[in-house]
Amino acid sequence: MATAHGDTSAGTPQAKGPRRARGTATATPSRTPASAHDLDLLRQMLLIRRFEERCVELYSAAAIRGFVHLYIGEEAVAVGVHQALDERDAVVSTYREHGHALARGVPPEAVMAEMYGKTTGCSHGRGGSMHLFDAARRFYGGNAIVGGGLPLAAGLALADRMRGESRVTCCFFGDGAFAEGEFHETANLAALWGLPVLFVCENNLYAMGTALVREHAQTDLAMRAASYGMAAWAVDGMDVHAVEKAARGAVESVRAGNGPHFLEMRTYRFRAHSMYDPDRYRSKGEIEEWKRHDPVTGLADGMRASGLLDDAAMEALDHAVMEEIDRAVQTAEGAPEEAAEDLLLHVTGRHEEAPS
Amino acid sequence: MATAHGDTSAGTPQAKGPRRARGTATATPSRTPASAHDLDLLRQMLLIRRFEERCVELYSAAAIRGFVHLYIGEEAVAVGVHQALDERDAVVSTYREHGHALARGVPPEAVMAEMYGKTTGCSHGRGGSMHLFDAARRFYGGNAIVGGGLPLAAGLALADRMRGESRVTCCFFGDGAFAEGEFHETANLAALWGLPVLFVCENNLYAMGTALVREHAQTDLAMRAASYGMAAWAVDGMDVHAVEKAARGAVESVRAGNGPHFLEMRTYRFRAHSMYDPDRYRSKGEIEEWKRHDPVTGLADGMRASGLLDDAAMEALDHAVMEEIDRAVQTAEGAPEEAAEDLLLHVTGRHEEAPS
Amino acid sequence: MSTRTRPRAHPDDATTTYREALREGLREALTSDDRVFLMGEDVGRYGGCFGVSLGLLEEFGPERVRDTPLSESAFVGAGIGAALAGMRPVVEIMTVNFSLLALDQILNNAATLRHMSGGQLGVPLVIRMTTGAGRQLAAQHSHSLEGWYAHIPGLRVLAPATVDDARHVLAAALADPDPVLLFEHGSLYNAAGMLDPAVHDVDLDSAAVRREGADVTVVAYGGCVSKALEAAEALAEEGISAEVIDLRTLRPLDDATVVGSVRRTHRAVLVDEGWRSGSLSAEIESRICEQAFFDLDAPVERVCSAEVPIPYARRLEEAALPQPAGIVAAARRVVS
Amino acid sequence: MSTRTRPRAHPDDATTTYREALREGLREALTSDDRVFLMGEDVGRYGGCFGVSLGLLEEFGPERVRDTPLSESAFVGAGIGAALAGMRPVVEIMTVNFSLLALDQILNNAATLRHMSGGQLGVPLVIRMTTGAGRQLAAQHSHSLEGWYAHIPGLRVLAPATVDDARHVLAAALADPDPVLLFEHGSLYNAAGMLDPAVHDVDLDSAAVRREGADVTVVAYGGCVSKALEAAEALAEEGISAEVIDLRTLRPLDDATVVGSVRRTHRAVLVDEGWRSGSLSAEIESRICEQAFFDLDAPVERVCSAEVPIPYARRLEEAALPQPAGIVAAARRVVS
Ligand SMILES: Cc1ncc(C[n+]2csc(CCOP(=O)(O)OP(=O)(O)O)c2C)c(N)n1
Ligand SMILES: Cc1ncc(C[n+]2csc(CCOP(=O)(O)OP(=O)(O)O)c2C)c(N)n1
Ligand SMILES: [Mg+2]
Ligand SMILES: [Mg+2]
Repeated sequence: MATAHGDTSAGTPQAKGPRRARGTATATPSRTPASAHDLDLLRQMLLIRRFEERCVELYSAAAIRGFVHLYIGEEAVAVGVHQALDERDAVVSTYREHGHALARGVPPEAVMAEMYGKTTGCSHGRGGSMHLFDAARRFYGGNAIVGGGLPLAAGLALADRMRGESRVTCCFFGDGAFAEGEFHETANLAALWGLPVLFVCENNLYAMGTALVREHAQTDLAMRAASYGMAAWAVDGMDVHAVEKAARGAVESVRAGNGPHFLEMRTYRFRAHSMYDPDRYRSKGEIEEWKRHDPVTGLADGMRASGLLDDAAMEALDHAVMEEIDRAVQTAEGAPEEAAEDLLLHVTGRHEEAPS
Repeated sequence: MATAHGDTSAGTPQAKGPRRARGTATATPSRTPASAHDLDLLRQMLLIRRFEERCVELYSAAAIRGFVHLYIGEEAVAVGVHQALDERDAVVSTYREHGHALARGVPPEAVMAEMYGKTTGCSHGRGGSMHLFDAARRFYGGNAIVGGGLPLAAGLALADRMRGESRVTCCFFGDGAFAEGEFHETANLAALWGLPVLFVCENNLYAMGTALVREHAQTDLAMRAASYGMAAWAVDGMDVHAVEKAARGAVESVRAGNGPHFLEMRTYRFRAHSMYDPDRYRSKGEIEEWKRHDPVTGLADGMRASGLLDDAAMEALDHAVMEEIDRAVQTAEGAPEEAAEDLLLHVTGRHEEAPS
Repeated sequence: MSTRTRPRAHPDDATTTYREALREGLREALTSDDRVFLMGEDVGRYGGCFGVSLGLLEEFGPERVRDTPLSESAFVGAGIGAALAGMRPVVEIMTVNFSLLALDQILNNAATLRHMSGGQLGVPLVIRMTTGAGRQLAAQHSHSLEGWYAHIPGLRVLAPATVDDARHVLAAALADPDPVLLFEHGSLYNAAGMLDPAVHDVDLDSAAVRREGADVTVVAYGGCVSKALEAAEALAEEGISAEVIDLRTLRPLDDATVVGSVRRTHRAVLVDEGWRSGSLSAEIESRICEQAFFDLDAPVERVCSAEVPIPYARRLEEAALPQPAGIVAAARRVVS
Repeated sequence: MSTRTRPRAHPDDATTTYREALREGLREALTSDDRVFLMGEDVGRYGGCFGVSLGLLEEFGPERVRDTPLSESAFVGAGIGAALAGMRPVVEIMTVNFSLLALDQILNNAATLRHMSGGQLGVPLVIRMTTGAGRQLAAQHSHSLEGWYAHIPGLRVLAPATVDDARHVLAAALADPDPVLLFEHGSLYNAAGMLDPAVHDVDLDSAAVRREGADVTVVAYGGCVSKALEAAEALAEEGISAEVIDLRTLRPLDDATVVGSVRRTHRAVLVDEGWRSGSLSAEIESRICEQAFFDLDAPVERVCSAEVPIPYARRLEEAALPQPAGIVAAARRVVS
């Protein structure tokens, strides 16, 4: 699968279990998800899916602007990983972050209003799609510089280590970010100092239009992360149960003081890199093939098969989710814009005024 | 040895042969050095040693200035590696570069005059100790930003690859540089594109005052380099024959089109990091222990044992080397300084004048 | 995005976009000099993050149109190395925002190797990047750092603002034996104009007077030139005759043209998308005040970006950036 | 190097060096606030590349005095993250020359997170670095890039030039809820002076008048302040009374003090070790010309570094940098 995942000409996804690569972590506990839990996972993934679909419409209508990067296809990663995190933990994200924010519990209203550039947005309209923040939920954004969030995560974790807090900082980043020097510096620092960081590499096989094999001389990212002396696995990122299980194991071990862990989430984005991208660099066939492993329908089908879900329940769920998103759009549309006179707010904290 | 080399508290050097780490290169040919060759190796190492010792005196006398980093203890690396390189190849170096420059054949006069800041210096006095250049010998300097030379090496090699030249670019850098993101970006690029680069990591166990174990979570640098998918060995950098052998094998393979190779030269600097460094961070005992593996005396002792060298020959060699250095100092002292009016030369090539 | 699907300017099409003009320049360079190659993130299969190099991979192949990994420091440095070895690399950094990751290579190697080596080495490298704000891309994607680069001895810094300049600037840049930085303002890619068939090259040494005038000199560059022209139009209706100068070359600065104009108009307004404090406009103002001190009838006015990370919300972003109305107001102040 | 072997100022010793003053500031901060820690390359076992933190590892232990790997981007970014989490990190970047490798973190995270998050986050981080030339360290180790950092909204940029400022600046910087950059000029570490027992803090908002005068205002900062004072001394002998202002805070600029002085003297000479084009001095000149236009009797003069990578050879380096003689000559020109 490493090869299939790496070789885009033969980009056929296959189911795969978590693979332990040169890691040293303790075994991850296997849990049988209860039906309520599965329903919740499904609801969360569906919320992200529908939210992103609505973004497509709103972007086309020019209601939201800037660069918008959708998470469709990768929902299992954000939702699965967040099962293992709790309130005290911190999350550092990327520009492809709607899913991370929603899974973290940032209200859809706040995310949507942010993209509308409204004061009720989770960054007061100053950040937009790429810069969602929620300090109360320890959601540290939103970084549009590829790799730029990684050192922050090490620092958040360092603070926890120095204060003896048993908190975990989870940092999401892409396969492209893995090529930036900043990843390597941060991986070394975190491993050297034993910092409580969970590195979640969302390997969706592409960095914009550049396929993994043209980005990396050696495409087995988990193996390479392990060369820093940290525990590292590859995980089927299209299977929310596999993600949850791997994340629980890793988070438990990080929290227990075993230093940073690295999870390579093998996933795929179904949509273009951003709303701006004409998506010419990969074949329709490859995308269709991956869609057969859609994490949302995958979970739903599994639940149906075990009798945990039927058409009516699915419809009700979808309906509820759509209503939530409708409400988010409505409140965002109705919310006030920040006044131009307030432009210089939040530049410094000392005087809350512009420097001379 | 990996551990002994990595663990500075037990920094006891041991003889060790080249170790193949996850590499794919063809076997290196074993050559029995002729006595003339050994004498030449000894002469070159001695030249560097005496040159550096003279630098200590000249620095104390304030005849040479700036930051000066000595190569004493590491002579076998520069001299051994250069046996495998020829005229067409290129060399990219660091600030600890006197040894590289001399081994490359840059005349001692030109190096010395450079440190005197004279027009006859190999950089016309504009570079100083950290910025030796010799375009004719394809010696591309001299870089005082740790890791800063690595991407240049990839670019020089890229040019060769695009033009179908079977030339090798050899890049020296330290164990500290291996921690900088720039190394990782360059290693990936070179491996991905199969560039003819020979990475020579001079692992002298310290980056300034920071010991290897406090610099790297995983101290087996050759193994880590191999994780980029390039051939990588560790070599006893105190043994000029081992260095030469490893370098010949690697250069041959690079030249044959097998992509970049990485050699971790396990060595030690006998002097402080720079003339400015009070050298408080390591024990005298550790230094003394390593001095028992002095590459110069090591080779000389071996030659004596095989009857290739006696006291008279050694004295004659030393005398010749000292004379060469005396001449270099004399000509440097007598050489002219660049006029202050010429300050703005060499800023741009288009007009050879200052921008407005 | 219709322009992105049209890989070359149609000969029967009267106008050319800035994007197409840049592409034609690249195509010409790749065709006429086999030392030239293009390298950067997504310049190949994707066609360039803003579509400038669309079709060039197919035309020139992957050796000469090279997609690089995300590693700004390594591939810019590799461009420097290849230039040292006699190639003529054109390196694209997607945007100026990411160029910071390569700034050490640009400052400490590209700009410095000639001098440090006592004139032995040269780095004939061209680096292209998109710059500027105005598209609601928020704080990390809206920088305008041309002024920083214009501070560095050893570099030439160009900011083509017209279709003609975009078309011909690359050939001029490649003829330079030293590193040249090309700043392409993101708002210009879709700007269309007629290519002047009489223009075959760009004079790298001179600023261009884009509109003549007698009452006030308005100096701008890159994405602000059109704003300055728009303001001049409005001022003309009020009877104020503004001369608009497009700096075009940010280093070395053609202060002779600027100062010469101010000597005639006695007044100057400087437009700069950089944050006001420490912007390039401060250097221009200083040169005017040093060289035309006794000719000035009023303090120079600067219209710059507000000193705030550029916010996402449209209204805030607009308020943060120089706008024609602000230029008009400043011009009114200096002539009053 | 005798100062390097003396870990603390002796109470019976009349003078303190700049290095010792900085160290005392660090010791005080580490003692009084357990959120404070020091991190950077070789700050611990080596004692700091210029000996500033010598002895602090032994005193405060490796958790609070942290040697980092060579990885400027990672450890500066880690400082930002720790500050976000409520710590008060003091990050040392050995020299400004290496800070370019962390510039993305400083600009796009440290300076920007407060604004991008709509005021939710703050980054109370202090970054110290050595700056400047004058010790024959050649092109890559002689930068003076304070002006670049002073361009960035969201940062405070300080350049202590005296032993008193060095002693007290850190406490003031740590009290700031935003990132503060401290530039320590390499030529100052061995400078010795009496600590003024009456001084207990540094006023971050004000420039300091280091010498009063009536004929010309000389503005300098960091390593150039002593050169300006030396020039003022020489000018006094010629009967020219120079007022010397030490900017001290480079962002935000205290232009009120500068402009107020120029309104009295009607003349200004600006000293800046940055390359002339685009240096901080251009911003200061612009503000003077904008705010005191009708008070100026002569064009402002700038004494800056020549536009050349700083060469190694002593004579060339001296010619490249601002020197007292050049300041004197400029002052003579403006008063003539
Ligand atoms: C330093 C930097 N370089 C380039 C870009 C432009 N860019 C934005 S996203 C992206 C691809 C990143 O790929 P990956 O890390 O795999 O994340 P994905 O988008 O696939 O989730 C690029 C090149 C950037 N934002 N930052
Ligand atoms: C980017 C950068 N950071 C820091 C420094 C300061 N510095 C100079 S040499 C050095 C240690 C480098 O160690 P290593 O790479 O092992 O080489 P060695 O000196 O041991 O040969 C440091 C930290 C620098 N020159 N460049
Ligand atoms: Mg990706
Ligand atoms: Mg070392």
